[in-house]
Amino acid sequence: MINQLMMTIIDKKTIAKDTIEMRLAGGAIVRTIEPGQFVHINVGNQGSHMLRRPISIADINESDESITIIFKVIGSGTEDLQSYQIGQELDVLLPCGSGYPIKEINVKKALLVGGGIGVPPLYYLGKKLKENGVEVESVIGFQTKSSVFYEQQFAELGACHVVTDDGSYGWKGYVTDVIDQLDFDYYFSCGPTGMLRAVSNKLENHKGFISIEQRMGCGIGACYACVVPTNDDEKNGFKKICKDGPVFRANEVVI
Amino acid sequence: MINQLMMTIIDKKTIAKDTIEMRLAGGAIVRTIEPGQFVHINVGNQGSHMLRRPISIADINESDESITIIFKVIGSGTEDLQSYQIGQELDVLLPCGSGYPIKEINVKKALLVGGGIGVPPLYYLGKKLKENGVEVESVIGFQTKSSVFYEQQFAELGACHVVTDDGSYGWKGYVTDVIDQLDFDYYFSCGPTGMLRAVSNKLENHKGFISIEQRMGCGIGACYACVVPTNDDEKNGFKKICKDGPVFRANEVVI
Amino acid sequence: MSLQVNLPGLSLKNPIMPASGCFGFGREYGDLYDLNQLGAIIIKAATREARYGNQTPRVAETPAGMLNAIGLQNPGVDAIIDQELPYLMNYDLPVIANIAGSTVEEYIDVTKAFTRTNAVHALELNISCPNVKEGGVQFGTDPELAKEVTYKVKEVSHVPVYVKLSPNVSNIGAMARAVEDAGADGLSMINTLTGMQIHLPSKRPLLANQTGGLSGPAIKPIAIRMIYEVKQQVSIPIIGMGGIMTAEDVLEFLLAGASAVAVGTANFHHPFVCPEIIDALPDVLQKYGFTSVEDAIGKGHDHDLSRT
Amino acid sequence: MSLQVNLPGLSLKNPIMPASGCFGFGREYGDLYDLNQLGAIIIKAATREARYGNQTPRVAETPAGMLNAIGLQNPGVDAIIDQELPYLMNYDLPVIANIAGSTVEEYIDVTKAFTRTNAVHALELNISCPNVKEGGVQFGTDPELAKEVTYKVKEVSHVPVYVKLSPNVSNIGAMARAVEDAGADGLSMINTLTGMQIHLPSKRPLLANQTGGLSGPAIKPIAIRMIYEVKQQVSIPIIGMGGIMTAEDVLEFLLAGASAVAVGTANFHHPFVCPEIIDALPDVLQKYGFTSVEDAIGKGHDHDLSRT
Ligand SMILES: Cc1cc2nc3c(=O)[nH]c(=O)nc-3n(C[C@H](O)[C@H](O)[C@H](O)COP(=O)(O)OP(=O)(O)OC[C@H]3O[C@@H](n4cnc5c(N)ncnc54)[C@H](O)[C@@H]3O)c2cc1C
Ligand SMILES: Cc1cc2nc3c(=O)[nH]c(=O)nc-3n(C[C@H](O)[C@H](O)[C@H](O)COP(=O)(O)OP(=O)(O)OC[C@H]3O[C@@H](n4cnc5c(N)ncnc54)[C@H](O)[C@@H]3O)c2cc1C
Ligand SMILES: Cc1cc2nc3c(=O)[nH]c(=O)nc-3n(C[C@H](O)[C@H](O)[C@H](O)COP(=O)(O)O)c2cc1C
Ligand SMILES: Cc1cc2nc3c(=O)[nH]c(=O)nc-3n(C[C@H](O)[C@H](O)[C@H](O)COP(=O)(O)O)c2cc1C
Ligand code: FES
Ligand code: FES
Repeated sequence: MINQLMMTIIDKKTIAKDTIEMRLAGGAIVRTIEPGQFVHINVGNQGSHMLRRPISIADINESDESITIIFKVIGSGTEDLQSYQIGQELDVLLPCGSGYPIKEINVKKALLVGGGIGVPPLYYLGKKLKENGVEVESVIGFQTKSSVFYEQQFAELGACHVVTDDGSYGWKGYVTDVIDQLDFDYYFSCGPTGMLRAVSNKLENHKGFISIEQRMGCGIGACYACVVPTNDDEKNGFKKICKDGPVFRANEVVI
Repeated sequence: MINQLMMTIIDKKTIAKDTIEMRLAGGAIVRTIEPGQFVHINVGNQGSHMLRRPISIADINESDESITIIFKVIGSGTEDLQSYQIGQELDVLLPCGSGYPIKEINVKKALLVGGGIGVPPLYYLGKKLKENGVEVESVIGFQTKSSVFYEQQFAELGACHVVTDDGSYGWKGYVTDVIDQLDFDYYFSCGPTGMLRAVSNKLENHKGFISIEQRMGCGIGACYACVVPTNDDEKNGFKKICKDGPVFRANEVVI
Repeated sequence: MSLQVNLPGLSLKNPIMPASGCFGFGREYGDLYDLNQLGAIIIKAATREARYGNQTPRVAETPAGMLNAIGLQNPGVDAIIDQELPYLMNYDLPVIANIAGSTVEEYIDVTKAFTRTNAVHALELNISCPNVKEGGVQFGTDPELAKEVTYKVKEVSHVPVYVKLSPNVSNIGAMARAVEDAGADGLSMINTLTGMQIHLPSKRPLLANQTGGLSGPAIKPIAIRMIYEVKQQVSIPIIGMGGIMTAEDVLEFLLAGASAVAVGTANFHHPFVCPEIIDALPDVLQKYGFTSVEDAIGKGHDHDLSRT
Repeated sequence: MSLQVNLPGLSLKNPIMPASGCFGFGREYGDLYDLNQLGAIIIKAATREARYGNQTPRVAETPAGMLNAIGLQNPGVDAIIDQELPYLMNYDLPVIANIAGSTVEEYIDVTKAFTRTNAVHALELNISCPNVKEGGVQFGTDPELAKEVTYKVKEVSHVPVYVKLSPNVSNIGAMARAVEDAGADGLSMINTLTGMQIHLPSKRPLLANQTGGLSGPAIKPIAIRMIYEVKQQVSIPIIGMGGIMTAEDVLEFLLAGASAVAVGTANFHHPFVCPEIIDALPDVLQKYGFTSVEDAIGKGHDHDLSRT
């Protein structure tokens, strides 16, 4: 069940260039969150933004019932979000969407493939997988050295390979240059559409899940802003990213 | 010369029901301000209000080069203004308009007549008059006891009579019930249009000045939003309240 | 304080309903709160066949508003009747079905399909969707075409018909009179204004459809003006919409001449906005001296002559 | 980075000018900064005789916008020429005179009066002011009338004529083509959209004139859409306006097809907005890969066919 909460910001840090990590105190509901789900945030102090902003849940802290989000400042909404201070409250819808169905699959060795602001949801996923005894290896890609974040956190889950477009840190190139040299039975990927397309092409013989982005209206499945065509034969077949997704089986939808 | 300044809020107090007194640090320019002038404030944190809000300058503190404003929270703009905290900055145009021409008149005994949020500009006027050796008496009217403010401050300038509509404090009735019993050579009045009309009718045989309000666009004389017809024979004669006013000779304009 | 309003075909416990296209067929918001609180529901546009709609991106944010170009995505009228309406029959909630089409025949066929069910209490004829390119726009801007489609739909409809007007016209009064003449039982106004946003990095229109419909508080002054103008020219009731966010906004629409209102974009900003407005409405009415919703309808017109 | 733009009659050092009615005749803003920084100035509407305009209140604030109903207050064209233009001649600044009227004859007379001076470099024909009741609206919504007044003004004008279009029409392209056919040298778009706000305490329209023109960021998506649409249908240049607040907004207008822009409402919000936009523009152009203003004009159209 989706809830609307006023969540207090209990921590806020800049963890890379234009990249903010925030912890929001929630309440019991945070225990129901699955990896891959997102929050839909009203970023305007004074209703200055009509549309909420979808941000992935990067981690859950059950002890103080808080969630962690990590976002990059790219426009007016994330700029406003950045201006909130510790102690202030944010109007948040959560949990939104359907996460990675890790309870329904039999996975022994998982590959996480993240790009840029697609990296955050994979962290909570990796943590959960590891808790469940799954071996976790990750490849996380960024534009450049100053954008890299969470390498240490991923390294604690298992082997972690960092890739930068310009080679200023880790491997030079794209995540796709690395992933086919690795061994795994399921992959989990989140990042820009171009990356997801490349990853799912490269790994077309593997089972996997991808998490995709689209501009959203309601964020709960009512407005049909965020549809994506399905890959089956059904005429007019489609899924709503905000409700049926953002996580889909690779090749379930046309990206 | 009108300036645009980022002014820091150095003090903020609730001095009556929904009535806030704020002190804003300015700089040397505050020394050029004349009684009756106003500031034009951008009240939106994020450009949420297209139009600035005109607020009278209630006092000047030359020692720390600050101004005092007193405003009543009556709508969305003054609500936002109220939400600013000490230490924050406000985008202010100042000084706007033409004040009371006290240097150009020969006044011995002044009567100040203020109603509600028309009271503030009279305080700085009274202070300046007293500095110039003028005897000052004031009649200030409010709706009810909880709305009364600055009685003490006006009492320090000379006799001060407080009137409330409901008689819950001071005299019961309107300022016009009191003013014709008093002795003075010039009156200075500011308040709602209805009050100004009543005052200038009642005192039509006296010399005086009134300060009037109108919804404003630019606040500097460029948009013609705030015109008021003049009382002379000139066809289409008018004044701009934001530039030629807000202070006018009684009977100079049609109210 | 009575919030009750009676309109052709609709006995409303309060004047607040979600606007078409902004509330799906009710399920998602029904998961958040009890839909019985609403005055009515206007469901998403139905066409004869299923439509996929436009490519994405389909929405963009604008100052105090948004653009949408969903493109009438819907499963087709038969699927709506079979799969969506039964859910709404669980509620004590008048249902207004929004119908769209590319041809007069399509409007007639969709209307006929809805006569199969008694789960629909009124139709809202969407002659104004700016996102349908095959001619939808024409119906909304040409009084003669609007008249024709209204007349033909009225002939086959078993429930009252509200015609939803487009604001993208030179003369809204002429449109309103035309559909009143053709037998419309009421008007819905306004639909979205056609707008565009250009995405600077890609140097092209942000919406895949290029243009989209502008909604939200940005358009409220236009909605109020058009309702005020139309109220003076027709005698059928008006369901008002365009930028409503608060109970104060609702009162502004009532004063302008709306008998009930629909809330669209605000649902995305704040999913509980409809029940919150309903809760707040009695106090707002009372604050401004009204004893009921009906008492406020059209009251913004009484002073026309007294003003200098 | 070259900001230079050449338009009929106007050699602009940059494409930024204050919009008519939002900058008076320049004096007040000239007290705040050096007007020579501007690309040009469009002065307040001139009519044949002095007009007092509407009663107050004349402005209202709306979400991300404002309504105005000034009502063409001005001292009349002769007084403008004698008392206002000499001030502007102190500057190296192309002057565009906005002219309005209730009849075709009044437009002609005002135009003829401006031929007395060489201080005006172009005319902007305001056929769209929604606040003039005597027929002004008609010129702006009827292509035939628009054609006639444009043609007649062109006959007597000694400088290029830009026609300012009203957005309150069903078909902006038809209006644009009509005035182009009649010989207009350029277009200005958009003027304000007709709106209304009802003041709840008094239960009546807040503006004394009841309706007013909606301007500001709220209308930007409509302006962009109309300019984009018109750009594809005419070959004369467009001066774009409607909600511009930043240099990014300017680039959006250039991409949509404007060759220069005017800034209106934003001046009230921030009196130094014009010079600040001019300062910021080179960096914004560069950020998005343009080497000059002219390089960006109409570039939002290049992708039309490449999009699926
Ligand atoms: C399911 C999901 C999860 C996401 N998780 C994260 C995350 O964990 N961290 C993070 O930094 N970003 C994440 N994003 C992207 C994030 O939503 C955008 O960066 C953000 O909305 C940009 O807002 P803005 O106002 O700063 O940008 P602007 O470009 O000014 O936004 C304008 C409009 O476009 C929308 N928009 C712009 N970019 C995107 C985008 N990439 N995806 C969806 N909508 C967009 C905005 O929401 C807004 O409605 C996620 C997106 C989705 C759909
Ligand atoms: C020269 C001048 C001096 C003033 N001095 C003071 C003062 O010292 N203290 C004080 O409390 N108030 C003063 N006012 C009134 C003050 O400007 C309004 O109370 C304020 O603008 C209301 O803004 P709002 O957004 O809260 O109200 P809203 O009603 O939400 O405002 C909507 C719009 O109407 C305008 N408006 C509403 N009421 C007035 C009004 N009475 N006068 C002018 N514009 C109005 C607002 O500026 C805004 O543009 C003064 C007004 C003028 C013209
Ligand atoms: C995402 C979205 C989808 C819409 N779909 C429809 C529709 O299918 N049929 C229709 O008549 N109006 C549709 N509209 C218009 C709304 O019903 C409403 O008339 C308009 O948005 C103005 O109200 P608002 O400002 O409260 O949103 C849609 C609006 C939005 C924002
Ligand atoms: C207070 C005000 C007065 C205006 N007066 C005129 C005018 O006299 N002539 C005219 O053609 N347009 C007039 N306009 C319209 C503007 O020139 C401009 O077209 C419109 O406001 C849109 O631009 P903006 O959103 O930047 O304000 C006026 C606008 C405002 C806000
Ligand atoms: S954002 Fe509304 S359906 Fe997905
Ligand atoms: S507010 Fe613009 S002229 Fe006075």
